[in-house]
Amino acid sequence: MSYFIELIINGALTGLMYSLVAIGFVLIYKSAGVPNLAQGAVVMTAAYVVWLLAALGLHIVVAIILGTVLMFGFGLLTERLLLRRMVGQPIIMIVMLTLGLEILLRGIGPGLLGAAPKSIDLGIGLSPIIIGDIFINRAYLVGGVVALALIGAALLFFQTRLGIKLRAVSDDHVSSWAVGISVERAVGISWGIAGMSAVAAGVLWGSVQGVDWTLSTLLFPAVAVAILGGIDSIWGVLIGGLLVGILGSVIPGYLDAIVGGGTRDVVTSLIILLTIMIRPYGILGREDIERI
Amino acid sequence: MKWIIQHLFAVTLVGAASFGVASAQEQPIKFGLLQDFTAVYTFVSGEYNQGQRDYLTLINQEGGVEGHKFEAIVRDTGNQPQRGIEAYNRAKEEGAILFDFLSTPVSRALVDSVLKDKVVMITPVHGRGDASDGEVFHYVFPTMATYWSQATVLAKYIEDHGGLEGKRIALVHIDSPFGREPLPVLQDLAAEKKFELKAFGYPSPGNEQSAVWSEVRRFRPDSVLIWGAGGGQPVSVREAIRNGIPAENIFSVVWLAETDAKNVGADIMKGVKRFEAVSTGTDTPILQRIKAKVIEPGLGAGDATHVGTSYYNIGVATMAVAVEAARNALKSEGAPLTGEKLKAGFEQIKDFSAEGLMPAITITAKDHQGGGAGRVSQWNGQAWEPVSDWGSAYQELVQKEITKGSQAFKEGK
Amino acid sequence: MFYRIAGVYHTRYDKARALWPVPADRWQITVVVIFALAAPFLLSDLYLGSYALPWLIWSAATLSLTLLMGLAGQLHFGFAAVMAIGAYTSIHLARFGVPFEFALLGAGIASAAIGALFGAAALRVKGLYLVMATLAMQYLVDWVINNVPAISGGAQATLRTPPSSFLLISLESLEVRYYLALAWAVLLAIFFMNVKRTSFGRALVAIRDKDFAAAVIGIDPFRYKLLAFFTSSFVGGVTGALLAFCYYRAVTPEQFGFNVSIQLVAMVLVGGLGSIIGGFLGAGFVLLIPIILTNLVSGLAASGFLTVSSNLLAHLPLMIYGALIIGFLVFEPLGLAKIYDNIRKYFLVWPFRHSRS
Amino acid sequence: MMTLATSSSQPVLVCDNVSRWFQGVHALKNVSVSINSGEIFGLVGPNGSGKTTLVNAVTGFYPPQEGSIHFKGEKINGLKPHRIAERGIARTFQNVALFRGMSVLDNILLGRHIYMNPNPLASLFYWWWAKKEENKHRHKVEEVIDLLQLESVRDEHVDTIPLGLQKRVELARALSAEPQLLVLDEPMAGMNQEEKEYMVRFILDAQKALDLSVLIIEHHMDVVTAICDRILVLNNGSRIAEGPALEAIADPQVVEAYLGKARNAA
Amino acid sequence: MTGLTLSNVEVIYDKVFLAIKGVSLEVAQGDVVALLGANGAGKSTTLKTISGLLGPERGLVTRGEISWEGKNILALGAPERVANGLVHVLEGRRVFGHLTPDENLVAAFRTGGSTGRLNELKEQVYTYFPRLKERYRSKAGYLSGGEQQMLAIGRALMTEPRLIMLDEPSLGLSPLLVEEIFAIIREINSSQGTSVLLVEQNAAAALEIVRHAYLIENGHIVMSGSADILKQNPDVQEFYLGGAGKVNYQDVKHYRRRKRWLA
Repeated sequence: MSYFIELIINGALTGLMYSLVAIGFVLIYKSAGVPNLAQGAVVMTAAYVVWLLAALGLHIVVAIILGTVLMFGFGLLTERLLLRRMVGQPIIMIVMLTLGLEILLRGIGPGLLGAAPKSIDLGIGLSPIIIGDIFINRAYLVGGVVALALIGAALLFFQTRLGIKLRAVSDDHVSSWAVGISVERAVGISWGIAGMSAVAAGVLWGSVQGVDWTLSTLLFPAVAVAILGGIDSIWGVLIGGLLVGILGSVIPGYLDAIVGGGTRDVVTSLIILLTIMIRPYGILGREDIERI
Repeated sequence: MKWIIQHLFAVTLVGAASFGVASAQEQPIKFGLLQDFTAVYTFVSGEYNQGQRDYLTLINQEGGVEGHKFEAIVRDTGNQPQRGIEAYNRAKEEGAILFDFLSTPVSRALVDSVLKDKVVMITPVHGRGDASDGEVFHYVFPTMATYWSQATVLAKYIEDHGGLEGKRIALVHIDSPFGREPLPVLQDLAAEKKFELKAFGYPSPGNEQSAVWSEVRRFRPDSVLIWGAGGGQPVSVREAIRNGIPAENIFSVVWLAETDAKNVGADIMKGVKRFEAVSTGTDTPILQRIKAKVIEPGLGAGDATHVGTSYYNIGVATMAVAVEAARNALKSEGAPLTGEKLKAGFEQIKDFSAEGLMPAITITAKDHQGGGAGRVSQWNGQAWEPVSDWGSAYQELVQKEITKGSQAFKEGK
Repeated sequence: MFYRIAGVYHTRYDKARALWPVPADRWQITVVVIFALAAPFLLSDLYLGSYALPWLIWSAATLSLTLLMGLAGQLHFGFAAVMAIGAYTSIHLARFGVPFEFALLGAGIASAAIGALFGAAALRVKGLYLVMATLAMQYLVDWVINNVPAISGGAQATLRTPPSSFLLISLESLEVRYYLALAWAVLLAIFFMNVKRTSFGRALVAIRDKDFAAAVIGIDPFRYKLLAFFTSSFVGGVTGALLAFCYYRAVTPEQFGFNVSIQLVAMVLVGGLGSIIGGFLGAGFVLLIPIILTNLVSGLAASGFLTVSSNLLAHLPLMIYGALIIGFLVFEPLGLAKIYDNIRKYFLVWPFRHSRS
Repeated sequence: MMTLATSSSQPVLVCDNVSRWFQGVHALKNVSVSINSGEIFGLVGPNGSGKTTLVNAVTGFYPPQEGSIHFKGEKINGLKPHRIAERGIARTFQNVALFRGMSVLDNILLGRHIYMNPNPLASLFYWWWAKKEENKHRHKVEEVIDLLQLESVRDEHVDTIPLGLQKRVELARALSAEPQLLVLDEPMAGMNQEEKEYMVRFILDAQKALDLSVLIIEHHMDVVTAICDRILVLNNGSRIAEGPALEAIADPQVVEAYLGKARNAA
Repeated sequence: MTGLTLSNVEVIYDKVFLAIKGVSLEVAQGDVVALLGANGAGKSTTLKTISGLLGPERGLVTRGEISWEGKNILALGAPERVANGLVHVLEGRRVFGHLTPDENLVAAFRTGGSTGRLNELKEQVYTYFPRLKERYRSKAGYLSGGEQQMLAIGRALMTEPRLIMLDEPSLGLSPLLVEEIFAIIREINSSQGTSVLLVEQNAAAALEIVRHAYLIENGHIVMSGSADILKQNPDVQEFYLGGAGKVNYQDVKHYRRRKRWLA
C-alpha cells in the first residue's frame, strides 16, 4: 500500500515537473495558436543560459533572475524573427518551423557551451522526506510548488486586460489587428512568458539530471500533459500534469515487472492517443466552435 | 591567389574530401573516427575523440611509426545510420583502413560493409559482445572489455567483497538493447552463484526514474548495477542514494565519469563504484608525454582540462591499441598498410598495456576482445580510485554468449 | 520564348490532360531520365551508393508521404514507423524464404493494414491533433519493435537482409539496386501524377479542402481518408522494404526512429506539399544537405579557414541545417517546388512579368 | 434519369415533424414540408430561424432527432451525407464551399464523383483504365459548363475567379451530379443586381433543362417571389406560413417577424 | 479638416495579381460614404488597404498614397492606424468566438486606457445594442449572425474611432436586421460625428443612408458622386438597383449590353 501511495505522490510531483515544461507550450498555443514543439529545446536553452551565468561566477539566484530576463528577451526575439513571418501559414508549416528551431537550438547550446552534461546546483538536499515507508523527492517537491505558483500566476494573468487581449489574439489574428491589438506584441509577450517559464523548468530539471541536450526530450511528456489537460487550458496543465505523472508512475510501477521493460513512455503515448481519440480537446480544453 | 581559388573551388564542389591530401608527399595512415558528436553520444564523444586525436598527434610528433604518420578523418554522423554509411564510404574512398563509429546503430548498420570491404572496425568498450568472436567477425575488434565482460568484472568484485550467494542484486538499466545487454550473462551467473537478480528498466533517455527506484528500494538490493549512459546516469545515482542505497553498493557500467560526479555532487557520490577499462588521470607515461608534447605546444584537439578524464583516456587507449596494431602490421606485412594487413597487426597484439594505461591485452584471431579485463574504481570525492586489480572474470560465461551470438550472426547470412 | 505554349493546341480531352502538355517540359523530363539511366556509368560508387541511391529511395518515401499530406491533407508524423513495418515484414518474409518480389508485396500489405490503423485517428481529428496522434503511434510501434525480440531480431536488434534477387537479377551489385530504386521512384512518380489527374486524386483533394462539401457531392470522407492512409502506407511500406534491401542491407530500429519521421516531413515540406518534383528536390535537400555541410565544414576546418573548437565544428552543420529549414519555411513556405515553378512561370510568360495564376 | 420526374405534382421530398436540438437549443420545431416534383420551393425566414438547419437535416449533416425525411418515398434521415448525395440530392452552401486547391474544371468533375469508380489502381493504370472513364465524364461536364457559360474560366483556379462566378461553379458542380433535388443555400447572398439576374437565369435554365426540383433559401424577396412556386416561412425554428410566395409573405406574422416595414428593401 | 484621402492606390497580391489599379477616393470628416461594386471588384481590398490588413493575405501596396487627417499612413501598421482613429469592421462578422461579448469589448479597448473610460465606452455600446448585454455571459461564437454583427460594430466602437469602415454589414442578414443595423450606423454617425465608409452589395439599402458613393469595378473607380445623382444614373439603376421598376426574373436575358461608365 505504501508503495502505491509513494508512486502516486512521486508521480504527482513528477507530473507537476512536466507541467513546468507544458505551461510554456500551452501559453504559446493559447495566445498564438502555435504548437511550439521547440519548447523542450527552449527549456534546454534556458538551462544552458542559467548554467553559463552561474559558471561566470554569479550567485545561482542572480543567475536565475538574469536568466529569466534573458529568456524573456529570447522569447520576444523568436517571435519577432521567426513566427511573425509565419502568420497565416498552415499549421504544418508552423509545426515544422518549431522543429527547425529545435534543431537549431540543439546545435547552438551544446555547440557553443560543450556537449558534456553540466550541473546546476540549487542546494536542494538529496535526502528524501520520509513519511513512514514513503520517500518523497525533495527536488520534485520544490518543482511541484513552483509549478503550482506558475499555474496560479498564469490563471490570474489571463483575467487581466492584457490577458484578455492575448486570448483575443489566439482567437483571430486579423480581427485583432482590425481592432487595434498589436498581434505581434501580444504573441511576442506570450513567447516571452513561455521563455520565462522555461527557466523554471530548465533550472529544476537541470539540477536533477544535468544540463545537456536530453532536456529537450522533456517535450514529449509535456505535450501529453497539454493534450490531456486541454491544449489551451491553464487549469488543464495542472490536471493533465497530475494525471500524466500519476498514471506514468503507478502503471509502470506494477506493469514493468510483468512486461520486463520500461512502459512509462508507452503509457504517455497511450494517454496522448486515447485523449485524442476520445476527447480531442482534452479534459478542460475548449471545443472548437464551428458551424457549417 | 591561385591556391585560394583552387581550394575554394574544391570546397564548393563538396569535394571537401580531397582537401589537404594533395600536399602530403607520403600517404599517412588514415583512421576514420566517424562518431556521433551531436545526438545520443555527446556525453562521451567529445572527450573520447579528443583523446584519440591527441594520441595520434603525439605519435606524429614523435616521428610516427617507422616514419609513417597518422591522420584522423573526423566526421559527425549524428547517430544516424544514413549519415554513417555516407561518411564510411567517403572515408573509405579517402583511404581509411580503420573505423571507429562509437555508435551502436551506425556500427550495426556497417558491420556487413566492413566485413565485405576488409577494413577494420574497432568497437572499444561499447560494441556488440559477440563481435569478440574473431572467426566470425573477422574485421571487428572490440579490443577492450565488452559489456558482458564489464558485468562479470563487476560481479566478481561483489563476490570478492562479501560474496554473491543469497544476495539480491538489482540491475537498473536504460530500456534499450544496450541496457538489456548484460542481462543474459548476469542471469547465467545468478543461476550459477545462486543470487537473486532483478532487472528494472527505465525509459530512455532516463531523465526521470523515480517510479523505478521506488520499486528498486522495495526489492532491498544488496548491490545495484546501473546500466545507462549520459544524463540518465547521474539521475540513477541520485535516485539510488535518495532511496537509501549506500553509495558503496552502487556499481556502474563504464559510462560514469567525472562530469556525472560533478552533476550528482562530488561529495554525495563518494563511494560509488564503476567498471573501468582504462585508468584515469595523467599519471601514466603516455598521458605525461601528451601533456608535454601535444598540449603544451598547443596542438591539442580541444579543451586542455579534459586531458586525463575517463573518456579522454579511453580515447587515448583505443588509439594506442590501433597504433600498436599498425606498428605490428608494418613490421610483419610492410607498407603500404591495408585493412587486411592491419587486421593481422591487431591479431599480433600481445600483452599490450599502453605503458600501464590499461590492462595488458592479447588479441588473437579467435579472441578480438583481448581478454575482457578491467577493474573496479571508486569515486573518492575528487577522482576515481582503483579498488581492484586489472583482471577478467567468468570469461567462460561470456564466451558462451559470444558463441551463441556469433553463431546466430553466421546463420543470418 | 523558352516555353512555347503559343501554338500548342489540344484537340482531345485526354491530350489536354496529358502529363506534360508543354513540349519544353517534355524535353526536360527526357534529359533527366537519360541522366538517371546513365548515372551508374557517370558516377563513382561513392556517389552512386551513398548519394544517388538513397536519394531515390527517400524520394519515393517522400512521394508516399506527400500523397497523404499534400493531396489528402492528412498530417502524419509517424511515417517512419510505417516504413519500419514494411522493412521488418519484408525482411522476416525473406528470411523465411519468401521470394523478394512477394516479400515486397507483403511489406506493402502489412504497412497498409497497420497504416490504416493510424488513419483511424484521422477520422476523429485533424491538424495538430493528428500530428500528435501519429507521433504517439510512432512511439508505440518503435516500442513494440524494440521490445519484441522476435521482431527486432534478438539482443543485438539487427537483422541483415538475406541475399535476394528481383526478377531473377541478384541484388548484390550496386548498379542493380540503383536501377531497382530508380524504377520504383519513377513508378511512384507516375502513379502520383496519375492520381492527381483522376477521380481518386480529386476525391482526396476534396476531402482535404472541405470535407463537408466533399460529403455533399457523394464522397465518403471515412472511406477516402482510410484509402489515402492505406495507399500511402502501402507504397511507404514497399519503400521501407527497398530501403532495407537496397540501401541499408540490414534493419535496426534506429533506422526508422522518431527523427526519421521528422526528416520525412521536412522532406515533404521543403520540397513543397503535394508536388512531385518537390518530392525529389525535398528528399535531396534534407538528405544531402547535412552530409554536404558536415563535409564542407570539416573541409574548411582542415584547410584552416575555420578555426573553432571541434565540438562547435560538429554542431555547426546541425545549426546551419536547422537554420536552413527555418529559412525555407520563412522565405518560401511553398518549398523548392515553388521556386522551380516560379522560374518556370517566369520563362513561360517571358518576356512579360506577371501571370495571373 | 430525366424521364423519372415531371409526372405532375408528386412529392419528391417529404419532411415530417422534423425537430433538431443543439445543446439544448431547439433549433427546429416539428417542421413538416413537402416539395413536389419539378417545383421551385423557397425557404424564407430571419437569421437563426432554422432554414439552414432544415437543409442540413435533409442533406444529412445534422440528422433530425425527431421526425422523418423521405426522398422519393425512401427514408433518408439517418443516412450519411454522401449516401444522400448518391440518392440524388445536391446542394450548394451559403459561403461558397468550393475546393480551393483545384481548377474550375476539376471542381465540376468532382460533381460526377458518384458515377465514377475512383481507386488507386485505376489511377496507377491510367492509360488502360481510368482514362476512358475520365473522358466519358468530361463530356458530361462540358455540357454543364456550356449550360452555365463557364467556358472562359474552365482552367482557372477557383480562388482566382470572382465570387459571383464561384457561386456559379458551385451550382455547376451540383448540377453535374444530375440530381433530382437541388438545394440552394442563399445562392445570391452578396451579389449585386446584375449577378443576381444572371444567377436567376441559370437556376431557371437548369431547372428546365434538367427537370429539377429546387429547394432554395434566399433573402432577396424580389427573387423569391419571382421564381418560387411555393414558399415556407420559418421563425424561431417553427413554421409561420406556407403557400404560394405572394400569399405567404402577405401573412401579417411574416411581415412582423421578418420583413419589417420596408417590404422589398432588398 | 480633411478626412481620408486615397490617391491612385495600386495593390498587388502575392506579387503577381493586381487587385486594385489606381483607386482614388475621399471621405470627409463626418461624412457617410459608400463603396459599391460587384464581387471581386476590389472593395474589400480597398478597405484592407486603408486599415493596413493586407499583410496576412500577401498583399502589397505598390503605388499611391493614403492620407488620414493630413498624414500619410501607409507606413503605419494596422494597430497604429486604429490608434489614429481608423477602424475596420471585417466582412463576415469575425468576433472573438471563444470570448464573451464583454471580453470582446474589453479586448478592443486600447492598452493603457483608464478603467473609467472603458466602462463608459462599454455602457455606450450596450446602449446601442441592448441585446449584447442580455447575452454578455455566453461565448460570442454562439451568438446569432445579427448579434455577432452588432458585437463586431460595438467592438469597433470601443476603439473610439473617428472613421469606421464597414465591410458588408448586411451580408446574410434578414431584411429586418439589415434595417436595424443601418439605422444604428446612421445614429453613430449623427450622434458622434464618426465618419463612415461603407462597403456594400446591397446598393439600394446603402444609397439610402449615405451621402456620397463610389462605384468600383475591376479594381477601378468607375463612377462617383452624391447618392442622389448615383440613384438617378441609368446604368446604376440597371446593374445595381434592379432597374427602375421590378425586374421580371423569368425573362432575364442571357446577354446584356455592355456598360459604358461615362458619367
